[in-house]
Amino acid sequence: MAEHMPRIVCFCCEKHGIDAAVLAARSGKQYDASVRIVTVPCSGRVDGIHLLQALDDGADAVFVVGCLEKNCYYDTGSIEGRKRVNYVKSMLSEAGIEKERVEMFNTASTNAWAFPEAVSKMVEVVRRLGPIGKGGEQQ
Amino acid sequence: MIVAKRKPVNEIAEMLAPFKKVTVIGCRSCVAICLAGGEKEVKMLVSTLKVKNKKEGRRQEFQGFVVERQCEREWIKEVEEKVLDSEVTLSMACSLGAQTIGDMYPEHLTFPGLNTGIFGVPEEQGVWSEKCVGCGNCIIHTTGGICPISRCAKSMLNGPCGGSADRKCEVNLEVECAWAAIYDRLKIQNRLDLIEKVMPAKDWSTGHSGGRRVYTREDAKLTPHQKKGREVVQ
Amino acid sequence: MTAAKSLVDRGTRVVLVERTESLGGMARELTCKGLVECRNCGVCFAIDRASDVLKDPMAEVMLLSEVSSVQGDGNGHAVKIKVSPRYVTDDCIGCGKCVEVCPVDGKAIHPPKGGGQPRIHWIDKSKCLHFKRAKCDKCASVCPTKAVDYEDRARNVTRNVGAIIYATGIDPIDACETSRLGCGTYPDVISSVDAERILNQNGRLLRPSDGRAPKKIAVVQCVGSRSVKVGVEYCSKFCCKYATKISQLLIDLDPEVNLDFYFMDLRTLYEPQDEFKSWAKGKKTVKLIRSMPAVVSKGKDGKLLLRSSGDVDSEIAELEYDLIVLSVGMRPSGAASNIAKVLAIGQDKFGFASTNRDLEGKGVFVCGAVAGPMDIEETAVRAIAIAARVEDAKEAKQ
Amino acid sequence: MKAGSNLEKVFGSGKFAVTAEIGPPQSANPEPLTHHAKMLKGYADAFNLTDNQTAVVRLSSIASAVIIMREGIEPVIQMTCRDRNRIALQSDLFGAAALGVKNVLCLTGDHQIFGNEKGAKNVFDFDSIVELQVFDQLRTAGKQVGGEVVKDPPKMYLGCAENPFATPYEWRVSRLAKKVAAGADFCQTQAIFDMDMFEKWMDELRARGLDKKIHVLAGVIPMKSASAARYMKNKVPGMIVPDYIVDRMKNAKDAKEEGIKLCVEQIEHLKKVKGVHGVHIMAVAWEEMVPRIVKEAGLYPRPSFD
Amino acid sequence: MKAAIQVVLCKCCTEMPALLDMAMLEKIASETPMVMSVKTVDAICDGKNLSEIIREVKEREIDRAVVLACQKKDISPALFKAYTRAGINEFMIELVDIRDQVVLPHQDDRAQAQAKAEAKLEAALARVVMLAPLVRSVEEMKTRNVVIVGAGFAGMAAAQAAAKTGAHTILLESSGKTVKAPGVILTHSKVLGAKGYGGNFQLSIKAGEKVEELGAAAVVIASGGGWTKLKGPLAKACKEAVPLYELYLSIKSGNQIKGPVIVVDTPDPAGKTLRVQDYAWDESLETVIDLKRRSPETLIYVVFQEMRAFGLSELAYKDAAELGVKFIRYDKAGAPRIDPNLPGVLTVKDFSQGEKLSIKFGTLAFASIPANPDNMTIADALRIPMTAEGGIRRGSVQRGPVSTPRPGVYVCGSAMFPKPREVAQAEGQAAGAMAGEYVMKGSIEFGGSVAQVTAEKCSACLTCVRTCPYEAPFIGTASKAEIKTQLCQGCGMCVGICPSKAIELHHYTDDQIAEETRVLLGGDL
Repeated sequence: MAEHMPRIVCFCCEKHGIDAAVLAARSGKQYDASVRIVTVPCSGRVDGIHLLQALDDGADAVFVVGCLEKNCYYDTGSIEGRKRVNYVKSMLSEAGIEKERVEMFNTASTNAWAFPEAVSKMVEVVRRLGPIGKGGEQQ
Repeated sequence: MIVAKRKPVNEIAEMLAPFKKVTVIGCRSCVAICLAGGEKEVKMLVSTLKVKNKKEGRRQEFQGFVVERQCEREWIKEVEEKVLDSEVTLSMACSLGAQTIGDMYPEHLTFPGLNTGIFGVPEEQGVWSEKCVGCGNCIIHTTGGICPISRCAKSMLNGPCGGSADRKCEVNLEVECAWAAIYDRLKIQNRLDLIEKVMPAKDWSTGHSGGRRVYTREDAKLTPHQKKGREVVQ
Repeated sequence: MTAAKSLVDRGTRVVLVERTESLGGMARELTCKGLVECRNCGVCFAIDRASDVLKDPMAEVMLLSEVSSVQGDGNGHAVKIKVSPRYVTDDCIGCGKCVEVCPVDGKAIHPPKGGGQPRIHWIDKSKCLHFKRAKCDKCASVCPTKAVDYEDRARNVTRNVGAIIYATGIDPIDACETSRLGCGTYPDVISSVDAERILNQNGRLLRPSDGRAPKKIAVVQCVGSRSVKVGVEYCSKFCCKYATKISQLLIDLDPEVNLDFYFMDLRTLYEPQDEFKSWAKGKKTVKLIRSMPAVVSKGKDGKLLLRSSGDVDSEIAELEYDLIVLSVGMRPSGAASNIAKVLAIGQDKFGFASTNRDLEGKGVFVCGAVAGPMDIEETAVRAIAIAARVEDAKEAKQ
Repeated sequence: MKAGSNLEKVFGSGKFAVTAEIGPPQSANPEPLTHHAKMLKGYADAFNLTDNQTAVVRLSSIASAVIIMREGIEPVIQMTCRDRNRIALQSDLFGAAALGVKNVLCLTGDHQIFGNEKGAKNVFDFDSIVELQVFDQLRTAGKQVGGEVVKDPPKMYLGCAENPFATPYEWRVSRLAKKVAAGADFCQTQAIFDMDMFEKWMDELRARGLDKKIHVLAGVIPMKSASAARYMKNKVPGMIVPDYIVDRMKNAKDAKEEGIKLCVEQIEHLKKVKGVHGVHIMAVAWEEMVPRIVKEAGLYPRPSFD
Repeated sequence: MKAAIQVVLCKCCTEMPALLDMAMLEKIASETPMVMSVKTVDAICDGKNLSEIIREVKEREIDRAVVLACQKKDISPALFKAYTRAGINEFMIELVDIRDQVVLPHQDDRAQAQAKAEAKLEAALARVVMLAPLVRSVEEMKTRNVVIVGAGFAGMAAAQAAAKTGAHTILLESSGKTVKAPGVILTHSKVLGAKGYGGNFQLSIKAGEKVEELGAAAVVIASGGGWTKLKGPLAKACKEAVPLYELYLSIKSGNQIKGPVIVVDTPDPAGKTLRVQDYAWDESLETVIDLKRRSPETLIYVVFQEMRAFGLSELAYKDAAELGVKFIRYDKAGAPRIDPNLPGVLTVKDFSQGEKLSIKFGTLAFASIPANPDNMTIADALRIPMTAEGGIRRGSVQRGPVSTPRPGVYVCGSAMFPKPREVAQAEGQAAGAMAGEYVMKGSIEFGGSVAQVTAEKCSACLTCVRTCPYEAPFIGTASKAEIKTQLCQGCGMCVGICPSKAIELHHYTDDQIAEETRVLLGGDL
């Protein structure tokens, strides 16, 4: 079987999250093209439903990127974001699904390595775990 | 309000495993407010189950929605078709909701998605604590407005037991001893004389011990003459 | 920069003259100290301001530029500015391919320093072979966007301005100046600024000597600062703040790391002094040692020996480390420049610039750490304040 | 031999067993107990001591057991789940065994609403079937419900009660089956007046081969009067008294005599029913009649095994 | 669903065409239903390209657009202005940062980059169809008032700076001290409560005896530290002990100071009871030097855990030592104590020498600045967060170094954390200036991408009310949640947590996000 091409969704906050991603890009950092960014105003906007739906829609992993806690443009948004992610993690592990498939990352706009590192972490996870339910689809 | 908690996903998945078509119904009252069975939780659960099925190569069809109050027939009636259009209904309400659906559609399977817990008070966002067990015979006017039946692990009536150390309950050192709280309250109310009063045995017949309870308001009940259609038969 | 930003915000035209290739000053070199939680280092604030200013049409930014002369009368100054060529156009996407291929050792084409803005490379003519016989054009040939332009020329421009804000900032003290603690002698003794730079680039701090991850690190405070020898008797104010945060970052990045923090006084700036202490107490791998280390010597298998007198009873202890970070202080930069003289900006015995009422009346302001030790946040605060004063001065004239 | 009780031996010997009921007094006075014990000695293989029957406070069944054992007769103690949680039930079982009790009848217990302590908070930590399971685990594996293993487990002969006349009828045999599965050795039935219905039940029981697994003691009640008959017909839930019996009592010139006669006839009948291994005589507040009934039913003398 | 979409590809950054198959992207776009126009331009920020784009908009009655370019920050506002002028609502323009999200980070992987670019485009097309036009409203500020709470160094500086911007300043001082500052000055006054929002606050204040309403466009909190409130064991044991500030004043006014003098960092050295913010050493040193100069014979001890002599006050530290001021360092274990039985004697274990000292003293002063207890009421009134030490918490540094999380509310000086005088002053100026500018805008803009409640779904569970950092949601007259649009910042936290899914964030609705995600993952349009 050919090597699985990861499919990863990133819910990225419009403030430091995106800025960090852009800075990374403009500092010549390269990262895996499997990651697809969905922009949200704040990681606090992210709803567990989004993460789970993404997994259902075919993502192998989902991660959220927000401002550093205590430096969130919306003051407490990224703290909320992390709580949502953790709740989804707990639901997944209850259901016997690897909770590593969902992650929260924080970064500052000036942090050129944070976003690429987040991506490579997630890619590594998918490479390790493979797609959700191998062969599950073609039933 | 009634506070409930979602059953672990795997437990729910097990219940539903034999069925191909599942309806998940949430409730917009208590369980929504205690973040257990509102629309959000219904959607979260459905998505999680879908992902789980994907992982395990199982095929199941889900529909999820919420009703205003699952414990009342009228609200269920509105979604009757959707309910019956499935092999099993998972109720994301307190067990009252689950049982209402069950009573209405006896031949249809209705499973509980939540564990119904307590008559709770939202102490703060995300924290609910038990303050009543529904003994049907309230005495808090004598205990500074604090219920020892629900808050004391031994439901004691005459003050703290010997196990109470620095205001904590011996059963759970995180929890404040109900009687310590009662003492303080009576003190501010300067009604400390009450702590000397010997409380007689409590009549539990008004509680669950007295068997299943049904409260009625004769002036509110409809006479057979007033009832319509099926109500008459019930 | 912040001054400029808050000025343009009020619709004032601003000319920003920067000696180096990018905006951001000292902050470019500094890394964000947060991994999950913000540690209030303010670096992001500085860099964001930089990009704001760059994007603002009201602000004219001149990089690699220097003020060659200023003629001033009561109501304005004519400022002559020499803009040196960068030999790279705005098409640069900062991919860094050019740097890879540059044959010059120490490289002739450079990315902007640290987090500097804009993210455009520049060529150091003095080193570049293209301008020597070799006519090398490797960088030009690999550039995906054809952004290298050897024809770029120096320009001289003159701007008439109502006010001049002098904010030349600070330079870190070269830790090796004192040649104490093995700085310069051993590769694995680095200054806090180096540490910041490395962390900022790749989020990991490895041993310069062998590129391995250090397992035991010493962070030494007040190297340079608070010492008569270096002529820096004052406290550089922000080193403790940044060093403590760097230490926390290092532990966040690798909780296995053992970190010893040597200090005289814990001067975490405008933060509860106990915060760091209690954090350290909470971590088994972190030790706070109130002592000023004396000597660094070579230990076995590439380790370093740090000798210091233990904090309470002053008996001598010698401990092994993989990496030693010297937390260096700062010096005002360019306060002595002739521009400063022309503008009659005063300076104290340490070189901190200072103004006075009538100088400000003439529209000459001093801003930022060149006026005295301060961290990014305070700098920003003062900048906003200065900007407000500049406004008054402006209005006063009209 | 599970407990080596007299009752167990009788069953073992294949003889038709007889048990009778002794209601402990509503006081601290042991007199009535000794009195009845003396009176009934030798007329039944074992005597049931009720456990606060119909939730009326009475002298405790274990204490009563000890008292009648002094008179040299064998007790069957009843243990309801109404007043004791698993801690008390297990500890009392230890206690009873230690005092020499060998038979225990596991009951869920009448609700306190019928008794003289209506305000009581009931326990019902177990129901009778759970109780059987737990006690069986204790005697065989010495394992408490909480998992604790005890060194000297109580040796007990486990009985249960069953009412063939409670609804839903379809469930009654299944319930007995459950009790067998839970470890019951013998079963005392509710008082039987409707023989046909009882026999139907027995047929089903045999069909499932339960008669081989459990010793059924058919319950009988001698009636004093027609009103007693009517009362049992109408007031006692889950008891069926056919009209012809009520009439017979009504028309009898001497109701008491008629009651005894009726009871003896019933026993004679029950003896013939296949799978019934004995009778349980519930002469509530009429214990003095038991010897006569036993004699007239031709069940006297009782076998002895020493 | 009817829509007329325009797709614009910008190749101003030469690398995009260099890496991507622009033709393919155009093809995909043009084959998508409801796409009326596809344009590739050299630079969208370029005026003449703009006019082209707009022409098409007019010709084909375009009502929404997808723009593939770079980060919004980098795109000239001209583009959006032009679109708006052409009648396209700003929220109907879907911007895709192809440059930073696809081209730059995937330089070496042409195939993948192309695939990703196509997915991005399709997702944008899916999303743009679902977008709805949104309006921003403008509300005039009823006043030009900047209310400054506290007339300390920071407060007065703030008043000065704010006044210079043209704002009308109102200074509230809790004490009765005489204050020289522009604008209205109300002594013996404090904030009791506040309604409204940045731009139009309705403060209820207590001035002297009477309580009155006061309109404010912006508020600057300069409440300073709680100088006078000293708690803790040492303060208890020595009633005569004074805060450093008072010692400082009485020296300045030339009073005789009874020696020996001890300056201790805090009245609660073991750090048990009191949450002291921190220690004002700059002032302490200045004070003791001053005293020593005036009366060299007075013995002076400074007892401390950390000598936080920042910046140039390090020199003062040296000077003081040279002048003969005794510095004694302790740690929590050997913390200073005063035995109630022998008052006037302080015992402390010298950390560096390790010996136990008993020092007689005539005057005891504390260098600590406890948090100002008034902060509690102020923070309650304005609904802003506080630090664990009881100071006012600054918001994200992104919003400026003297801004609270709440727009229109600024904080400076020791209200946050003890600051030396001139730093406090600088902060005051900054806060004042920012408040002034804010007020002089004269109006606030709000609306657009904000949250909205679907009343039928709302369970009035209060979760949103408790979660929102801006107090935007409230339970309205219909006993259902409502959003105060003027307060809503559009973060969507309430949306993400609402258990009944009764709140939607305009422009980022669940459906929009879900659809975008689905298509990004290869789901078909």
